[in-house]
Amino acid sequence: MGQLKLSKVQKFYGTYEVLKGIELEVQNGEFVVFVGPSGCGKSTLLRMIAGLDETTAGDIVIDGKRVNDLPPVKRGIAMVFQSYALYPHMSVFENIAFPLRVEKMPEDKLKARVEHAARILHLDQRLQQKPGMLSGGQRQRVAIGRAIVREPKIFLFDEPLSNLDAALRADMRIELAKLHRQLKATMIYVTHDQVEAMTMADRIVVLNAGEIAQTGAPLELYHKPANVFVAGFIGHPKMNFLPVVCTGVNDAGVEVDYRGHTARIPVVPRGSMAGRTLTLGVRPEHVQTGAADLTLTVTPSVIERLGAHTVAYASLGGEGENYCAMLPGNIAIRADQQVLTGIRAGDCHLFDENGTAFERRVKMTDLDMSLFDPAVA
Amino acid sequence: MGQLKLSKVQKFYGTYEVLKGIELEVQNGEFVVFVGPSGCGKSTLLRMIAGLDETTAGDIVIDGKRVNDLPPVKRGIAMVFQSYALYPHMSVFENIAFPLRVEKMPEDKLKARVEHAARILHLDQRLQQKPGMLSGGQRQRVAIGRAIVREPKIFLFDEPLSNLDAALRADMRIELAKLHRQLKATMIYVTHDQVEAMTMADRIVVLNAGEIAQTGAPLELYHKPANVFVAGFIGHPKMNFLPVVCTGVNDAGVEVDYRGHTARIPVVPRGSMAGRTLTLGVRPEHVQTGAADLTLTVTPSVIERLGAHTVAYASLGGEGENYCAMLPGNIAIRADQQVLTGIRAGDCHLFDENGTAFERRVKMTDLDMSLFDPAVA
Amino acid sequence: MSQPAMINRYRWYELVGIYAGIFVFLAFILAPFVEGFSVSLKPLGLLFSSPYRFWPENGSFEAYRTMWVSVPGFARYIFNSFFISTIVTAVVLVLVVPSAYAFARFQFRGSGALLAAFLAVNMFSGAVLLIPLFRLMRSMGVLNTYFAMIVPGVAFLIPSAIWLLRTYMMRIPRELDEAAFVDGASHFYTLRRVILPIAMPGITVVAITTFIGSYAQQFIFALTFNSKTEYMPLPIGLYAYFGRQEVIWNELMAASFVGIAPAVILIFLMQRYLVAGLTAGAVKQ
Amino acid sequence: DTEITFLACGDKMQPAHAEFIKKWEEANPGYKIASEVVGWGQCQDKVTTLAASGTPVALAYVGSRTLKEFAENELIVPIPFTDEEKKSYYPYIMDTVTSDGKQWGVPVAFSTKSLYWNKALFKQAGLDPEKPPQTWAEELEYARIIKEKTGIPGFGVVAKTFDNTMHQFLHWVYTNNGSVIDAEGNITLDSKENLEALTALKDITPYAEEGPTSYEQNEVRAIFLDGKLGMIHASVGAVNRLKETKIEWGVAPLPLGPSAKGPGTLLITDSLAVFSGTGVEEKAIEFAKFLTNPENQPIYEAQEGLTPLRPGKAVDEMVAANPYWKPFIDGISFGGPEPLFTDYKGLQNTMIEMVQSVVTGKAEPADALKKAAADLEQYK
Amino acid sequence: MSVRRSTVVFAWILLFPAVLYVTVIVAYPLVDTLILSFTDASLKKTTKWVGTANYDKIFNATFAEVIIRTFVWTAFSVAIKMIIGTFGAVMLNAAVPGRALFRVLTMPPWIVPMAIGIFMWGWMYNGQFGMISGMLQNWGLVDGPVAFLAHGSTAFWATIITDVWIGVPMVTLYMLASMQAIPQDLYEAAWTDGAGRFYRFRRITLPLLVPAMITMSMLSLIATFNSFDIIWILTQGGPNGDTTTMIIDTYRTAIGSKKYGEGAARAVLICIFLSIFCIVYFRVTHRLASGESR
Ligand SMILES: Nc1ncnc2c1ncn2[C@@H]1O[C@H](COP(=O)(O)OP(=O)(O)OP(=O)(O)O)[C@@H](O)[C@H]1O
Ligand SMILES: Nc1ncnc2c1ncn2[C@@H]1O[C@H](COP(=O)(O)OP(=O)(O)OP(=O)(O)O)[C@@H](O)[C@H]1O
Ligand SMILES: [Mg+2]
Ligand SMILES: [Mg+2]
Repeated sequence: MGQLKLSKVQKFYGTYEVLKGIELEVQNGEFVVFVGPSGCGKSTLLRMIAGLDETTAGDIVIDGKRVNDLPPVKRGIAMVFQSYALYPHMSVFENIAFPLRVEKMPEDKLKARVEHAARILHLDQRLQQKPGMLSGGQRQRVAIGRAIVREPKIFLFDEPLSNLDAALRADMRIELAKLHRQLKATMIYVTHDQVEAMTMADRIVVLNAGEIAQTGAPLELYHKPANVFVAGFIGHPKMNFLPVVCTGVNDAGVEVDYRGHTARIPVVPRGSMAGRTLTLGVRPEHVQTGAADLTLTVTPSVIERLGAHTVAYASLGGEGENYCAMLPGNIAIRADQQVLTGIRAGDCHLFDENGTAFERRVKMTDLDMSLFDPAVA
Repeated sequence: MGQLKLSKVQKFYGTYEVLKGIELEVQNGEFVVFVGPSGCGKSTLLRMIAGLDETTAGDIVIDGKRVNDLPPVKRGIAMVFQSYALYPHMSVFENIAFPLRVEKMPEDKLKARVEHAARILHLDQRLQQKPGMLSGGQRQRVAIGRAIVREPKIFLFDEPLSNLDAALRADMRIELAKLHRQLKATMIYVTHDQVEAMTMADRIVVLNAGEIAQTGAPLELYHKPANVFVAGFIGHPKMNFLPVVCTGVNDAGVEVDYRGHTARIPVVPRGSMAGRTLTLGVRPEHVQTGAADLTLTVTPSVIERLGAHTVAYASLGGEGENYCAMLPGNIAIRADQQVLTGIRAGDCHLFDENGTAFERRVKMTDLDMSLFDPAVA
Repeated sequence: MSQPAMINRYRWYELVGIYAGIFVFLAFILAPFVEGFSVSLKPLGLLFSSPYRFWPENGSFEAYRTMWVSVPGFARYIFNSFFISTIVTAVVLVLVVPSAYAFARFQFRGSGALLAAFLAVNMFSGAVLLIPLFRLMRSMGVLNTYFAMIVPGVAFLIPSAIWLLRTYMMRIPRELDEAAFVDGASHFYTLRRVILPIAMPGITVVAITTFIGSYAQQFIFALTFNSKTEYMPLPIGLYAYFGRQEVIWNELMAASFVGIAPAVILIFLMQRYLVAGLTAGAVKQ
Repeated sequence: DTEITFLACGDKMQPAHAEFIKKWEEANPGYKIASEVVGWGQCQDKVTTLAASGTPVALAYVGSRTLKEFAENELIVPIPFTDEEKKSYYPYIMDTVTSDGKQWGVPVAFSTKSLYWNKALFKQAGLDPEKPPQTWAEELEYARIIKEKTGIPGFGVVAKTFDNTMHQFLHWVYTNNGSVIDAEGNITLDSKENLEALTALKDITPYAEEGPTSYEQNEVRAIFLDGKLGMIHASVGAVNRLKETKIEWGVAPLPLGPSAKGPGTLLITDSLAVFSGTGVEEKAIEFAKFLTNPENQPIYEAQEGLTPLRPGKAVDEMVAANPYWKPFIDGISFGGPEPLFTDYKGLQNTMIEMVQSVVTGKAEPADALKKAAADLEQYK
Repeated sequence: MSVRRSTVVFAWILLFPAVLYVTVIVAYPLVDTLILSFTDASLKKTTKWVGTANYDKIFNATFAEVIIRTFVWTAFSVAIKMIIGTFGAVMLNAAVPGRALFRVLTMPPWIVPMAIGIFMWGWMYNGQFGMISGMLQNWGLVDGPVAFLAHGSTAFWATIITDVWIGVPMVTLYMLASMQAIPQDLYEAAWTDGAGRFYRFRRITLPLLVPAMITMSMLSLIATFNSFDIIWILTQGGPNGDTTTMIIDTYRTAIGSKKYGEGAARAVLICIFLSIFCIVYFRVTHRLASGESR
């Protein structure tokens, strides 16, 4: 069992409110990822769940039991630190065995457990080495091994891969996902890395300035961000935002005008709409060359050719109104030459003055698997 | 002027040969990026060009003059360090002015230069602050400012952005590219980051274990890697490699067989081919669903849905024969369900037993701009 | 041999300057030892003679032989110094390691003030407290034992040891404690199994400095609190060369050189460690 | 066994004393002398610290000048002397241990001073090498001549911040019939005789070694032994050292001042003091007297090269055998004791300050004398 | 018990032995001293409470002189120690062959029993037979011997120089360590910009050493203020009291003249002065620390 419930969790440092009443439920076996800009309180929240930092107010409940005043070990959690926190003077074996030694497990049982963990993590050959002799990825695995042997109900990870290089990070990501499936434990994971969040999470919690901006499955956040913050935060390159004016509402959605170009966005209208200044959001990967529902002619100032894609940056004239398009790798465009770009209305997001999204009226196959016809695949 | 020529440059640490005879010419105004795995000698080479490390053998020639024995300042270079190396006790102004103070420039001229540099780097408002009060990106800009004011012939950068977070890195990348255009100076840039290398470089130098694996424009490396190492190193996710057997050669290219599937790869054959075991390379982004020239049915074990893309990982049975496909974001596939994937022969790379590539016989619009019809864009 | 980094390549005049600087500096540091050495080589009768001659005429190492004769217990004094310093060092470490850890890791009310109070102990040279200390030693019944020198010696070496070790321990990543804490290790277990082994280099430096502090500098306590010849440490032993009528200067100097030799050797072997350990302390202050 | 703790000063127990201890222990079964030897530098302070903290030794070797202070603070017990015993000593010796009419210590060591001169330097300066100065005027004159003729200082002045600076000055005082304190306890420092003495010291300083304030008497003696001084005032201990050098030397009574009545010198004694509260005071006194009885004492004195405490046949024989002893014995007749003050350190510091201020030219003798006399009042 | 409480308890458990030890061995005698300072304690068996009489007695013209002298002496000594120590550290930080040996050679003054070191200096200062006077004469720089401890001003400087000598190894070692903590890339950056060795030293090393210098100055200030053995063995505070500092005066009063009460009062005054230094030090370092990290 590894159920976690946070209710009205607050954290103050002096008079500075770092977390402003967090409400969250995590199911047993779920893989939850916390993302958010630097300083938004991710680590703090994780450390409060772990019992390393004190909770100023609110309840942290694990498996129905309030644990606010319990030390970490009694909470049934294990934590993997960003810096690995390996003990440099102990062998890999001893590092992994550490929690078991603490609880004075008999030697033979301990050995079996450590070796089992080592096998899962492909560390069998390294057990006698010191952490100093290991590569970054191996060290990371030792840290995970130390967490595994305790068989905790909940694993906590604070940016565990951020010290690794890109290739290693990709490998470890996949290994962690496998591990999650293997152990079926609840995992809570803090990261800066979008790809990690998108690929590993069952559910992503987006934090902004000490508050939860949105909670949801990765693609839910991608396709249906609840507000401008989440829309801008999830997805890379960042979503383009255009100031538009609502000209009317009809069955197909909301009609908006951007500098004389109009489009009908298939979203659910809310209240009186006409005349209001809204924000239209469109992801760079949904901008195409050639005309579409909303067609804009732009002059890209920078073209980044990455091989697989070409990313074009243009200014739409207005201050800060930058416009970015992610186009196919072999697209024939050049910097400082005009291009016709089109956006499909169905790909657009619409936000009101407060940044709250209007619900989109589109079906997304990647979001709702039931839409797939398995036979097709 | 900022011409650099390295000939037979070698570096030994004790008996350990770090650089094994580097030959390289950099043109004035060029932006050259060094990439390569960790420990391959990128920093060492850069520091030798700077004059910080000694050159064991070979010549370093700047603007026709051998500079091996000159101190850095006499080489007309400026270096930006990964750690920024800002002087913590001096204000931003003094940090930037440092090189000018060294050469005892008159106060008014110095002030003008520093302010000019600060304006370019948007640091005008920060000149009186200490580096400790600045954000990572601002610190980086101060370090660049210090390099700019000297008006060096060659700028050297050692992973200047690696301490910044993703968003900031993207911004700084664009700023650096702009700066390069503005200053028209020669720049040599070391990085781990593929995106940086691809987007900023006029030319990329791929180093492998102290040797140059390939030199070329970014897309040249992407489309025409000279060998397996470069093919695997450039591009993310990594290129898929399949062991194939050559069955014959004809006008259209080389015919290969992979587990009973055959395809004709449009490459220039070399020597006798039939019966040889070759390596077929195909980038994940060139794998599509549905049949194509080479059609494989795979069962992906991991599906990563990133929103814009979906990355599927499958094993092709053999040890280490992993297969990765980068598919559209909304593709209808599921883990553990068979998928039909197709590869176009024109997208394939072919390597011989030593890993050397066969020349591809395809035209790439993004590589050769002259193929574009400007009117179309 | 590998070449020095380019930035450390010196021109000939820079080298000359540096060596000249080092020479001047070391001349200042070592001049008294040169003087002392030259004294130790001169026969007592020729010690007081002018004009000054740098090289002793008919100098000999005679004093290095006679010193053992005129103060027969000298070897014992060296042993005592070693013994006392060893015990002092051990006791200091036992007391200081936990305290330094507490100061490095835990913030609690009064921790800053307490640390300052410890530092303040440095301000009292034992001389001022001699009489009360004597009474204390007597009521503890440790006069005229090794403890008479060990007990007060420890007290005055604690503060700087805490100071040094604390700065070292502050450099040990806090995550290591936290990781152990999360795994259910008690504070004590963490200290013993995690912190102690990692802090070993720092502890070594503290041990060396404490040892030397105790080896060379504990004079006044030994003098006042101990009367037993067999327990006397080196500095007191050296005082034995102050004869009834006249100081036997040449033997005194010879004995000094012999007496400090063990400590010099220790320093020589440990110097790399010492500078490195101090660096650790210096990073965070 | 009952222990009698005995604190001796020096580097080791003198062989003579060690032997006497053994003898005494044999004669007094049930008692054991637990002796400890402490170097000179710390000896005095150690005795004091032990006494002050309430754990006194039974018997300790101390400078007689400290006796009054110990007595006033009831740290030591008076020592009964029979008249016969008192009379056996040279004149004034009993005075050095007497305060309030009682004796507080058993004298154990005695030293007097005489004038040594360097005959070769005298010759070199055109003086008669066999004619030592007999008056201060001559002494000053010779010193000047030597300094001017040879460039070598003519006289060794002792003025370091050290106890024998006071002693050396008292030699001048006692060779001019002066005194510091009288029998009634009045300070008599500011007198004509003492002014003459201090003035003489001041006058001779220009012909003394450079920087007398950095030399104590042994250091001055060392300069003399090196042949770099014309004359010094020193104890008999210098004789043995001179024998080891090539110096042609002579020894004569200290020159006399204008008010002198006869040959004088400062009489310094060290004593054995018996501390109170140990329970073995009686036996300690007994032991102290045993150590210093007319039979044992000369053996010790001979071994140590000390001036004899008691006159007698042995002394006459010694003078006969070693004529250089004569001036040291002769000086006793008009000598004066080290003055006894309650705070002898206070006395010492005041005297040193006075001498230094005159020697360095900071003060005129008359003023310095007046100031010192006033300061001394508080230390009586 | 909450987690927080238990850590505080644990911290105190860790501290307890050392705190207890120092309390018994140092704090208790210290309080004893403080109490003593209000009595007329001396060799007498009985002591009387005299209130602040001892303190009243201290404040006279000579004592003011002593205080000023103490401060001047301390200031010069610390300043010279810092200058020479830093100079030595800079020289020994240079990457020249033999540096390891040179570093070891700086340490003897720290290892040798202090009294012995001072005796050796006493020899050197001796006018007739000492090295300095002798060498100066041999080189013809002075005619006739110069007794350095004989004259007020030279004795004052001589004691300072000896104190400097004893304090320099620690300063050198500490500054050396601090210097090595300065990141190498700062120097490389400056070098690529053409800054020469001396320029780098002036503009980078020196300013970055300031915090370490303040710490070291403070520590040696405390030691120097209390420096006793040097003056005592070399001059005993003379000549003419020209080298009498507060600690010498205290010792002379308490141990020499056995006026324990008056001596204790002087000792208390020294503690007050030192406490003021400490407070200033903590203030300064605190300001520095908060200024740098922001
Ligand atoms: N001990 C502390 N005292 C005061 N403020 C603190 C403390 N620890 C953290 N904070 C503040 O709390 C906020 C949240 O910090 P936290 O470390 O949780 O951020 P984060 O989301 O993990 O950031 P990052 O992504 O950079 O790791 C920050 O603004 C930080 O400055
Ligand atoms: N001072 C040195 N002494 C010995 N070997 C060294 C030294 N400096 C670097 N090396 C070795 O030289 C090789 C190249 O190092 P270099 O720092 O140039 O690698 P790099 O390509 O910059 O790696 P990274 O990407 O990790 O920065 C490495 O194997 C390294 O271990
Ligand atoms: Mg964090
Ligand atoms: Mg590098």
